[in-house]
Amino acid sequence: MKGVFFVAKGVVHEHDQNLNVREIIQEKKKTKSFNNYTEKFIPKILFGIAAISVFTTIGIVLTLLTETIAFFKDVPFIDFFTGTKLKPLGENAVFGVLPLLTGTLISTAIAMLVAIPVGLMTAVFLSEYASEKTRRLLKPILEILAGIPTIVYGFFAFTFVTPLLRSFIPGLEPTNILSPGIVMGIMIIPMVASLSEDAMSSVPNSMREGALALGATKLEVTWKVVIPAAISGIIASFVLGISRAIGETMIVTIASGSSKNFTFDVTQSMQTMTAYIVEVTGGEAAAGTTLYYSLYAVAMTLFVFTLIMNMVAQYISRKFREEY
Amino acid sequence: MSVVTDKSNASVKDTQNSAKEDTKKVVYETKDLNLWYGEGHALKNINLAINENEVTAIIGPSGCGKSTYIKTLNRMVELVPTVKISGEILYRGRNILEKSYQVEDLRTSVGMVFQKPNPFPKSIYDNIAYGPKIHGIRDKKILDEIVEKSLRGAAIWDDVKDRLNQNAYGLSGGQQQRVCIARALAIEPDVILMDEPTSALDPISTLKVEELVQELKKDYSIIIVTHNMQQAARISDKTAFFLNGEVIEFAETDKIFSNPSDKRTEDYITGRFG
Amino acid sequence: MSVVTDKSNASVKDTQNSAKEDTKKVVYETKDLNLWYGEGHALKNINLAINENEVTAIIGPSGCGKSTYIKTLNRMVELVPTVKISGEILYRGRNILEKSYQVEDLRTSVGMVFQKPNPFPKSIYDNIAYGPKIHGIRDKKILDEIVEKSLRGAAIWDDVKDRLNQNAYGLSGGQQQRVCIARALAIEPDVILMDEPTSALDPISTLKVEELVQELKKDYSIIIVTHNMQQAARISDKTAFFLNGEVIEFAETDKIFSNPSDKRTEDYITGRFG
Amino acid sequence: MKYVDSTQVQKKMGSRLMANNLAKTLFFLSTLFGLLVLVVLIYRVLKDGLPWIDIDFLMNRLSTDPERAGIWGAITGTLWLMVVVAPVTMLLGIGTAIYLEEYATKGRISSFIKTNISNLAGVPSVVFGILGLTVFARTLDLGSVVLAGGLTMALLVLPVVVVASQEAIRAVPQFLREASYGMGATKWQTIKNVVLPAALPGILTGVILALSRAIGETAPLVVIGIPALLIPIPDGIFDKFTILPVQIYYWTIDSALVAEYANLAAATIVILLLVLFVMNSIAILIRNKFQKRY
Amino acid sequence: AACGGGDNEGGNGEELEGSVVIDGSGTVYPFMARMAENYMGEQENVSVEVSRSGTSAGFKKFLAEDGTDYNDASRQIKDEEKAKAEELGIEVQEMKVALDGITIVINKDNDWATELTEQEVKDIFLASAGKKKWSDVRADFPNEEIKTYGPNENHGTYEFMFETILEEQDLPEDINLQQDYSTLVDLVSKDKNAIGFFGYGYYESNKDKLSAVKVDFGNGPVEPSLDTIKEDGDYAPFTRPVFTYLNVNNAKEKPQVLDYAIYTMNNAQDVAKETGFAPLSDEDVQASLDTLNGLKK
Ligand SMILES: Nc1ncnc2c1ncn2[C@@H]1O[C@H](COP(=O)(O)OP(=O)(O)OP(=O)(O)O)[C@@H](O)[C@H]1O
Ligand SMILES: Nc1ncnc2c1ncn2[C@@H]1O[C@H](COP(=O)(O)OP(=O)(O)OP(=O)(O)O)[C@@H](O)[C@H]1O
Ligand SMILES: [Mg+2]
Ligand SMILES: [Mg+2]
Ligand SMILES: O=P([O-])([O-])[O-]
Repeated sequence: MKGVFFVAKGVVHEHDQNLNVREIIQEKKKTKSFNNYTEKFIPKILFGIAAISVFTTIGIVLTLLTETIAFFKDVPFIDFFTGTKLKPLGENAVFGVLPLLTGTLISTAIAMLVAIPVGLMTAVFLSEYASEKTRRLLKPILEILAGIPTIVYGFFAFTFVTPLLRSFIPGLEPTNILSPGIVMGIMIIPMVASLSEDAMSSVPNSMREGALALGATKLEVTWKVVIPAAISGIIASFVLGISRAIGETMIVTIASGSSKNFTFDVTQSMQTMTAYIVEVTGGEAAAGTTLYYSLYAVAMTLFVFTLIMNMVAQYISRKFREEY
Repeated sequence: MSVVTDKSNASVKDTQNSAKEDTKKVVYETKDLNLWYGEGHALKNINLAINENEVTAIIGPSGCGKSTYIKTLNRMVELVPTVKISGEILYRGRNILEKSYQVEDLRTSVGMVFQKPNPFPKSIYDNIAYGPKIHGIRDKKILDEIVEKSLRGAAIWDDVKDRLNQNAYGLSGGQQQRVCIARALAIEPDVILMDEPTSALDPISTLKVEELVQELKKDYSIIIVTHNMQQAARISDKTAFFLNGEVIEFAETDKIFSNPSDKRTEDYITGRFG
Repeated sequence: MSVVTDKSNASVKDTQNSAKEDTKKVVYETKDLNLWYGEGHALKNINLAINENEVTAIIGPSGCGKSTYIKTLNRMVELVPTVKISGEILYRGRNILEKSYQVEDLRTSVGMVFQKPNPFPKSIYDNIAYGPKIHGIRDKKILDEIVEKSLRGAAIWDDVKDRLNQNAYGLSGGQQQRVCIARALAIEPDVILMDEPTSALDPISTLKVEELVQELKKDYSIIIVTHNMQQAARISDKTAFFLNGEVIEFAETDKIFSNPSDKRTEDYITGRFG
Repeated sequence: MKYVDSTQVQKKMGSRLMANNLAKTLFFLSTLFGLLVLVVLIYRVLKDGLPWIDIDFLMNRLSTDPERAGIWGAITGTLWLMVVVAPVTMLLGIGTAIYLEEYATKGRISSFIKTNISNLAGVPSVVFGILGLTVFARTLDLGSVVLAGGLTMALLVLPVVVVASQEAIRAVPQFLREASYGMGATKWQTIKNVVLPAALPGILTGVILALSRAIGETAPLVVIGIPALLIPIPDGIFDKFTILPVQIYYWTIDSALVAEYANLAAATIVILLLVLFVMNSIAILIRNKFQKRY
Repeated sequence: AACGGGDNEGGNGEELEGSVVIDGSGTVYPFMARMAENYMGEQENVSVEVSRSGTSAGFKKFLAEDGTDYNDASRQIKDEEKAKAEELGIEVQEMKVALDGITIVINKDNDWATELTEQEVKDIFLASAGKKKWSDVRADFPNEEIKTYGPNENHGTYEFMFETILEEQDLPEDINLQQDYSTLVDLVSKDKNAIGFFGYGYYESNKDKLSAVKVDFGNGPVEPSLDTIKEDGDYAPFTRPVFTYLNVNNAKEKPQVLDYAIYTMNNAQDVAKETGFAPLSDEDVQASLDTLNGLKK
């Protein structure tokens, strides 16, 4: 061993005289023009890649827009948005989007009726009441809930929640908007809870202390100080939740049937915009028909709705960040 | 170490005796108070008696436990989950460290003003009305009166009377701090705790708050933590000098600053450390 | 202010003249260098000439522009987007501030060691081989030799020879810093810039690095920023004193520490400020 | 002159404290509600599905006969889908993140791209399905094959990878970059040799999370048009395919016809949740293992 | 998708590869799905995919460039569909595969409408008859709203109802039309006042959830069953043949497509019985087989 080591050392020593790294590098430098090319082109390539996300948006807007325009050549704009009757198939097809809009809005409303109170209360518990240990235990569990695929929630709504609800709401149709609405709400709870909790946790402790020092109870601190201070973050979480509910597809597709009822009775089957898209693409979607174009008109409506919601949420939370 | 402890205890006893000679009533009496943050022993054998209608200053170098002590007096220190406390703190004769003592009651009688002004992100009016409201006062007229009285009491009424409905964060730091003091006054506390109330303020605002403290002592008992020895000398009646979680000396402010009995107090006051 | 500038310029000229009397060659010549971070004027009219195979120390109070200056010498300062520079820095006679000057070439000749040891989160071997590799040396044998030679050069070979494949973050701070020096040596630079290389190290590691610097000066020109005046006195041949972005005095280290020509230098050295 | 009557305050205190305790209980129960749903959901799924899971269920092809039906086709379909999604989304996601963090000057273009990405993250998945149907399946005439589905899915999960990679790259300390530049390295050499390796754990975590999102998505693929019965096992990216969630979908709606299909759906859910659980655990492991290295 | 090589021999027993794409009738779907599954048991390398967007929707996909190979249908091809095929140059071969009876289904708890006359059935599904409540149909029926269900306009079954049974008169406004038969089965099985219609197969495999109405065509109530839904059976008025349509161009190009057709006809009778259809007569099968064999080179 020792011998080998010495030999190695000897070699290094020998090379010490003739190993001139500086020279080698100078030598290599002459052939390095390739490097210059990479330096120049890599940023351009990366810019191109980054632009793909923009092209995706443009792609979405363009596909939706061209076919939507075609649709409005067949069906007047006003009729579409004020029509209470949707009968897309058959000889006398009628395209009124209101049944889908009410379906979407009602399911969203039900979902938010579940998600907002439960999500907010969960957020309050985690941010204001729970000990660090409890919080660290409960948060990951909520995250699991957020990671469950929507199809699983759909299955749950259809095979468990609907039968359960029917056992004490006699008038409830086998497919109805209530059950998927509730399940959608459950799905959104983690989102509302975690975003609201972030907002509340970022309220400085000094404000809590200020209130506690006046003899306020935790509830009073939460209700009158923390929530008002975090309100924009909390509202942003609600808006994102709404956007999520509007865009949710599989739960309503499975559990709310495909009746295009124009009604406000939550025990009835209703169709949402998303479920309509699934139904139409799953059935006939031969290009060129009004039915085919209606797909895009509905998708466009959906896209605009969620886009507005997302922009609103971004705007609110950006304002929120400037507050303190 | 133990020698040091003995010494300081001795001096504390001295001062307690002298305090008893006063005709004034004691509001807070701290007996053998020890406090740990987890393993860290932050307060060691504190014994102090604090009088009514006086300004008591607490001084000492950074980390000596001043904030911890003052936060123990309204049990705010319990917000830190790892805190352990032993000993007694008698407030108006009752041990506030007993489980059965409602912190909310305690804090209703003992107001607190913090180092950094911490108004709520609400209107000035709502800031002041917050305390009375949570304690059940709903009558708009009474609230109006309380707000005015408290703001006057905190010498800020003239600055803000025309913009009571504006957000308190629009005020300057000094004004914010006086709003916070007004907020504490609004529930008419018995004692006011102040943790370096002027350290975030400019000299002029500081002066105003100091004047205010002098004024307030007529109606309230005030315990004030300060880094600024001149301030302690200017405004307080008694001064406690803390070091490493212990009370080294507690006496009339005059005495502390002119003729401290402990060498360490002297060193600190003359700026030899801290 | 303008008076002050005149003075310092005068003294700089003095020292430059004396530097020219040396037989040593100048590696870096800074002429009327000015640098702004956005609106902040961080370097003002710097004129300095730095010799080959010497250790030049740069001292001065915090924020005076030491780091800024040394980072300008290898144009690292340009990583801050708001930087604006005027003047000239001649390295081996060529102005490195010209657009046409390839920063990569410059930095290949001018190594740098930073305040906080900053090895890559890779094996020790890969840390040292990084430089040669990016400059196109792929031959494993040559790399092996370079690694050994550089680690020996940085007086760390014996500490790490048995664990070349372990992550460099497993080493102590002092060892990490010497690995960083070895990393700089691996591409056989001409000049080595060191920005407070020992300020994050314990006294023993500091001593080792100081010895190393003395050793390295045989083969390299070294410019070292230090907060520690004793260190500057111990290891440097020349010393430049910076204040508020200006060079107040630049001379033989002995002279600076025994007989400074500027009052402010004297004040600083004797600890009257800074 | 006292406004605050301390006996009044005392009286009120009891009810205020009670309200606080009630609220606390309510908030706690709310938190438990989510937990409860999770337990019920998993219990139901296990109860219905577990007895049906055996090696045959995993390895058999699809069949109309519930006794013979298996999910091998859906499993391989899912794997093939990942073969497309993983590289595409990594290339696009990491590339975009590098551009935004390392090259883009903080100006209009980069903030436009950023806004665009966060909006893209909020576009309903079914709309991506329409994009995939129109562009990949029809205009590029790929049909409803793995490639079309994969590209659609890759765009859908792109924001997840971009945001995670951006965070990971931002977390690489500046001093490592400086060290590299100090050696005469070029920008790209620095990114390639120092920044990316250091950011890799964070990026990988993001990629795994994105893939697990893709594995669970149903709507876009239903829209692209996966047939209700597709028995052959796909063996390339130009084959038609089905994936686990789509299989769950068809079995769930067909459970009205054949009750056992509900069990098959539940069994498939168990497998899907298991896969997701494993993937998320790996992501958490990576995150924990490589946290705070410098 | 891949297509067969130069070997155009086709026929049973030979190793084939490639794909066969089938869409169309949801009624025929169970039959075709079973058939495809069996076929793939024998031809491991052929991929047969079966979808069920409905007869009419299926025809749209069938009659397109690069359209599907087969379209299942629960009604005959229409004239306009034939014209479209001609326009595209697609040669279409009709293959009758089985017989089906439109089955009128009601909820298990419905104990009043178990037997109805043909006219009563029609009235229930005719908008013009105005039968809103069960008591409108017969006075002794409950005074409750009738809930009508059926497949939507994508489906041949809907068109058979509309064109043949109701003679092109409108169905009720509020009829609940669904895309998926599974949804229909589910809805009717959970709604006491429901009455719906679809192919016999869906009734047969859900006998435990639904009841079938015995229809009186004039000679007493007839229960739909494999015996009665023959072309000359007692249930004949509601009986219809079901088909699959073959794209002959594709069959000529891809041996597996033609092979599948022959396989289908060879096994039609067995699979029909298994999946709730009345089998064809031997002559019908033979006629189809002859035609198909003629397509072979
Ligand atoms: N939340 C906490 N957890 C653990 N230790 C703490 C905590 N707060 C304070 N300490 C420790 O307790 C000791 C006393 O702290 P305290 O804040 O009371 O000092 P102080 O005298 O107010 O100092 P300063 O003048 O800096 O405000 C210090 O050693 C501090 O580190
Ligand atoms: N990235 C930057 N952006 C803006 N201003 C900067 C930046 N870096 C340094 N400065 C400013 O430039 C001046 C010189 O800073 P520099 O870091 O060179 O000082 P220094 O002498 O190295 O101090 P120290 O001894 O604390 O390291 C300081 O006023 C500093 O605030
Ligand atoms: Mg303090
Ligand atoms: Mg510096
Ligand atoms: O699905 P159909 O058979 O009714 O077309």
